[in-house]
Amino acid sequence: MELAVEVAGVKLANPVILASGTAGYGIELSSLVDLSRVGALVLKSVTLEPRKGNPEPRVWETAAGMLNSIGLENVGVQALIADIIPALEGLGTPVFASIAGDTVRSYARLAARIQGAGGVDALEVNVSCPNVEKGGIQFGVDPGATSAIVMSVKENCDLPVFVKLTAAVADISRIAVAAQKAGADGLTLINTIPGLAIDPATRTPRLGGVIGGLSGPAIKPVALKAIWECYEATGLPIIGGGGICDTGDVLEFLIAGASAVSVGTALFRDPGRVLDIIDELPGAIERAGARSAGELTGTLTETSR
Amino acid sequence: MELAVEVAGVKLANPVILASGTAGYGIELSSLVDLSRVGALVLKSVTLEPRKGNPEPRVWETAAGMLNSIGLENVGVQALIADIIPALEGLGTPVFASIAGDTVRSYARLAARIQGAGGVDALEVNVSCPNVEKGGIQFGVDPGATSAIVMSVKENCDLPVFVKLTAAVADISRIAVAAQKAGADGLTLINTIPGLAIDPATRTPRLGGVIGGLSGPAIKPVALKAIWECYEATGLPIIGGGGICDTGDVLEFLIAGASAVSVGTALFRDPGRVLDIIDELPGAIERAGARSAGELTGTLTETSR
Amino acid sequence: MADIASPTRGVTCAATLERREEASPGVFILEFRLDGGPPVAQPVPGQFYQFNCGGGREHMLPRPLSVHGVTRWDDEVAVLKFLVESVGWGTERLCSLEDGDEVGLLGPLGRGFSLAEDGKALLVAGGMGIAPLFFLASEMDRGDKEYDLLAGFRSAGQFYRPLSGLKGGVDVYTDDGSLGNRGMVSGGADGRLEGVVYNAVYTCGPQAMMTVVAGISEEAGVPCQVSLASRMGCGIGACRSCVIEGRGAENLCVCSDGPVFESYKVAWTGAGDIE
Amino acid sequence: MADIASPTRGVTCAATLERREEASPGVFILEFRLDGGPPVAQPVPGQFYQFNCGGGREHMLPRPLSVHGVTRWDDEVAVLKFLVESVGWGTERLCSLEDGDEVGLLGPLGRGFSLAEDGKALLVAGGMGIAPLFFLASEMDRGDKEYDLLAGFRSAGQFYRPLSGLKGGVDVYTDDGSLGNRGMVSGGADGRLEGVVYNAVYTCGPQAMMTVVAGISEEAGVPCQVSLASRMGCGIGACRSCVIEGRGAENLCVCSDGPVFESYKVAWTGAGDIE
Ligand SMILES: Cc1cc2nc3c(=O)[nH]c(=O)nc-3n(C[C@H](O)[C@H](O)[C@H](O)COP(=O)(O)OP(=O)(O)OC[C@H]3O[C@@H](n4cnc5c(N)ncnc54)[C@H](O)[C@@H]3O)c2cc1C
Ligand SMILES: Cc1cc2nc3c(=O)[nH]c(=O)nc-3n(C[C@H](O)[C@H](O)[C@H](O)COP(=O)(O)OP(=O)(O)OC[C@H]3O[C@@H](n4cnc5c(N)ncnc54)[C@H](O)[C@@H]3O)c2cc1C
Ligand SMILES: Cc1cc2nc3c(=O)[nH]c(=O)nc-3n(C[C@H](O)[C@H](O)[C@H](O)COP(=O)(O)O)c2cc1C
Ligand SMILES: Cc1cc2nc3c(=O)[nH]c(=O)nc-3n(C[C@H](O)[C@H](O)[C@H](O)COP(=O)(O)O)c2cc1C
Ligand code: FES
Ligand code: FES
Repeated sequence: MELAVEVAGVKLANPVILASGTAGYGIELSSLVDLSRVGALVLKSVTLEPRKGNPEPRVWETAAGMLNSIGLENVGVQALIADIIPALEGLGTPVFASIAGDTVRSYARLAARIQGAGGVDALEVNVSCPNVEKGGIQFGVDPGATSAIVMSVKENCDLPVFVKLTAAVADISRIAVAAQKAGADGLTLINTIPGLAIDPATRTPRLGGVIGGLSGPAIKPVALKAIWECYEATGLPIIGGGGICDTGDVLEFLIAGASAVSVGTALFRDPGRVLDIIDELPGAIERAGARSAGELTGTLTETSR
Repeated sequence: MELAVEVAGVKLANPVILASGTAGYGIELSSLVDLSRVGALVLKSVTLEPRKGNPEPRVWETAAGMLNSIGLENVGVQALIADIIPALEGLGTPVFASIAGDTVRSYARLAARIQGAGGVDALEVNVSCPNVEKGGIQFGVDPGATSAIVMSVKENCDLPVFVKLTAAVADISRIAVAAQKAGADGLTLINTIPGLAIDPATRTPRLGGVIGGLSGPAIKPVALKAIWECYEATGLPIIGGGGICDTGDVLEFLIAGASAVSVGTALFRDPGRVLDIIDELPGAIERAGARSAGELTGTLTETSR
Repeated sequence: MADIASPTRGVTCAATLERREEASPGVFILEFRLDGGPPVAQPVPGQFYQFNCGGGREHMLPRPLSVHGVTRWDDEVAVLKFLVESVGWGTERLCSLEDGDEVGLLGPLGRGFSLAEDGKALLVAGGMGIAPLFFLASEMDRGDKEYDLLAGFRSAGQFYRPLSGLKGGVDVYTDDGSLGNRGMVSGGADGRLEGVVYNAVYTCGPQAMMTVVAGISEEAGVPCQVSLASRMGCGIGACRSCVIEGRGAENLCVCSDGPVFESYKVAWTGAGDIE
Repeated sequence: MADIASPTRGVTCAATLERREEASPGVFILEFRLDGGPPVAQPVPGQFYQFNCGGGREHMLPRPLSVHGVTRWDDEVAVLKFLVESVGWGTERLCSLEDGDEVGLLGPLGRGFSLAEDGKALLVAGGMGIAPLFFLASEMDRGDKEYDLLAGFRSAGQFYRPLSGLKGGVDVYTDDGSLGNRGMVSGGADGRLEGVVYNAVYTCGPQAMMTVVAGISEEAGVPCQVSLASRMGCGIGACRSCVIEGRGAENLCVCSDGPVFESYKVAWTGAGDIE
């Protein structure tokens, strides 16, 4: 059974990737999960300067999901380049850096810095973080802003560029097409969906940042729709995720149009689950009547039953 | 404990309403649930002509939610006026009619027909159904279209008009403000969120209509955020819902800005649950330190803990 | 639809598992006692209940199951029997309940089979279609009605043993011939309807099978009632989740117009199946 | 942070409930045997485990619980003790497990208390803060270390009986005076630090209490270690869910920099509490 896939020129031993922000900088997980076995590792999004993030509490469990309002706490691109990327050398697994800025120019500078430092295989451009006051999702809901960011990133680096979009828009395929026209090599779908939870006893939000991003199985149907529509609209390679917990989920994402999938929230319950998924994937692909992971991508037929 | 609330001039004995489309035309539920005890009943959305709806399967369970693709099957406004509304007379519970059209003009005509027939207490204008090819959510993501529909409805009827919006937009408060400027008396939030589920074995959608609308606890955080934002932006009375299963949920919706709440998907597991919620509400409101349901509306304080 | 048993109004109640027996691998007979005693309506064959199988907020939809028998129904106690195949989360959970465990029920729902006054009936069951048809046969036994029952199974391992206790003639079909006749149970029906004179056919099973049985019954001029399935939401006719297409291209609501329909009302392309 | 026990790397494993005992109303001692025997690292006081309490996909976040004791840890068998108050879905589920039931565990996680070489220590526990501090006291008993333990409870009903078996001096405080001293346990700590000479304070409990204890310890010039809590995601330092503010306005990661911190590192306005 062939698990290897290639997404925008990046070769992965299998299509199962660790999602940005849920696997830290890789180092934290490395004693728990054999990172050389995962398809790829997407690092926590970094900004030009280190960020402290939002007030706590930063997470809240919701039905079949969770809200987070980390607020892009990160070590900053300098520490990423100086400390993290070198530490990940020799991992044997492709590493994606993820960047987030509050201006078009900051994305360009982040891309240039990472490109210059080397050591990563691809770049994820996060234009969809719901937990920051400036930038983030404000860019990702706007085709013009998305386009400008992607262009400036592409001008400043030769790495394959994946644009991470939000599904909290009326028509995600419009944004995806804008990203494609601006030169995106691939898409990562979907980021968390903005949401709110309230403590009735105190009449205050459950999160220090008030609004948080919803992730987990709750959002899976929204993610699948986004992936299907963007695949149909652009044909770009897609890293798909949102609530993936088992191989059945992985198959759904591949069929909807993803070339690889990302696991995030499910890591919290059991970081080792991601390796189980990889182990069980060949059998699941076979039962779905395919001979490789790649063969499933985008094979949804629009008639039911 | 005062449970009675008034929303846009409609007096409800309690704030718990049955959501459109999940309680049919009331008649179906009436032997199971004492409808005279619910705050109000919102009827299934009707169109000018009867509609057959979408191909089956029409529902699929998802994690903490469900997708539906009923496709607005309904008896049409004529049968509503001739058969349904008279049968509901003497119910003792306010009845909201819900209308859905594929042109601005069709909404206007629906409003005029229902206004003329009498027997309902308010009108819900559904501009957010994700399961029809024309109209529906296409209107609800567009402030201009929403505005035009609301104006034409208001011109054609004197009933209190609630506009039912979708949260599947980048900024729902923009649409809410457009509805308000056009004369909406209240808002109903939120309709289902478009989503997709796939059967990996057949590589086909789980629903005959391919895309369906996600409802249930999975969407609760998204609904709460929408309500809070629309309440802050418009101050309009809001009927809030999305995943409500218990009194804790009801309180969260009231605090976020709802004056009344709607229960939909939870009816399927146990239609009687809605009466339990009503029975348990006084105790819950008291524990939250309030003396009436209305007192809680819009009391979210933006500091956590 | 006057000749199909008219729908009774279901009620919500809790029920406690009294007995669980594995009928064949992965198929269980479950007997539930309705807490609070018998409600007004006693279920008739073809009617079903919606099961709230638990699972917190992860599982919002109830699971529909046909009544398989009434073990007891008197002034104090109501015990109902269901035959459940474990095929997914909900049925698996039901099939692994232990005595004393509780579930939530809504029922009886829908329209059941309506029995002809006299004459001999042919019952054709495929797979789990045996659940309502065994109930029907038992009721016919009680009323001393004449019938033959054709029952199809994948193979001998799936055979439903209590069939041997029925008074009517029972003929078994297996896909692999490991028990009874080899082949499709619908083929058996074909032969029967050519020869023997039946005045009614009652069938339940996979859609392909029911389509064939409905066809040959109509050809033979014998009225045929079919028990359909489809994915359900409310179970009471409110949400329009469960509709299938009628022959006049109208919508038939499986949960409240059915699940039992006269075969000629159904457009056999879109109809649901139970297996 | 060299003087705080350095973090050991946790592992994921299944564990089986061996014993459950109600310590006080709604508070249970739960003993779990780690399936597959003891992993490399034996937990030290102050470390915690992340519990996957089940619940299908409805509950995606694990629940953090401090180790309350090591019942057995040898070449074959590892049995750990937790003291759990039932306050919500997850803890309720844990507290109603039956012997033989399984849960998923990840741990031991975080940095525990680090013991001074010699001298006498003051342990100050409020409410469920007794969970890690009782473990610490037991370990000090094993190592023949000197300590006094002040334990605060809402009232006599909440008293944790095993305290009576400790070798150190135990002083009890209740809010209503129904057992031991009336008043806040932090008040007791105040008096103690004025008089007796301790060379370390270890505390765990509600944030308000720890804030006071940290303050008076610092005033008295006695090093104080606090065990904090906050809402967690990963439990291993990857997701930055659990951070609280350090005194230099930097972020402290409760799960991997802590949960035990030297009190002077913490900005006492934003710190989490365990109760
Ligand atoms: C009127 C009626 C009577 C039935 N009687 C029986 C019976 O007596 N014995 C028996 O074993 N089975 C019966 N079924 C089928 C049974 O309802 C399904 O096998 C069951 O719902 C599957 O649920 P699950 O959680 O195990 O599977 P899952 O696949 O986890 O279910 C997922 C979703 O699909 C729906 N679903 C899946 N399959 C079916 C189906 N075939 N029909 C309706 N809904 C489905 C469920 O309601 C649920 O929403 C009947 C179905 C209907 C409609
Ligand atoms: C390091 C650490 C050690 C702990 N040790 C103990 C212990 O030994 N005994 C004990 O009884 N409790 C302890 N707690 C608190 C315990 O984790 C919470 O009571 C528990 O998570 C509540 O979960 P629930 O499902 O019962 O409640 P719910 O309110 O249903 O939980 C909802 C969500 O909030 C989170 N949450 C709620 N309260 C807390 C809290 N106080 N701290 C962290 N997360 C919380 C849960 O993780 C979950 O995501 C500890 C907490 C931490 C961080
Ligand atoms: C705690 C947390 C932190 C996250 N941080 C980031 C981030 O820094 N950058 C990013 O692009 N996505 C971030 N995400 C989003 C995830 O990468 C992922 O897109 C989302 O959670 C949906 O997938 P899941 O349901 O598998 O978690 C974060 C998610 C969580 C839960
Ligand atoms: C089966 C089904 C049918 C629905 N039909 C309608 C409808 O006709 N008109 C409408 O405005 N909303 C309709 N809705 C949306 C509900 O009224 C409600 O807004 C939504 O389901 C969220 O609430 P819930 O999570 O409590 O179900 C329907 C929902 C479901 C599940
Ligand atoms: S299941 Fe709701 S109408 Fe049949
Ligand atoms: S809980 Fe994830 S960093 Fe602490």
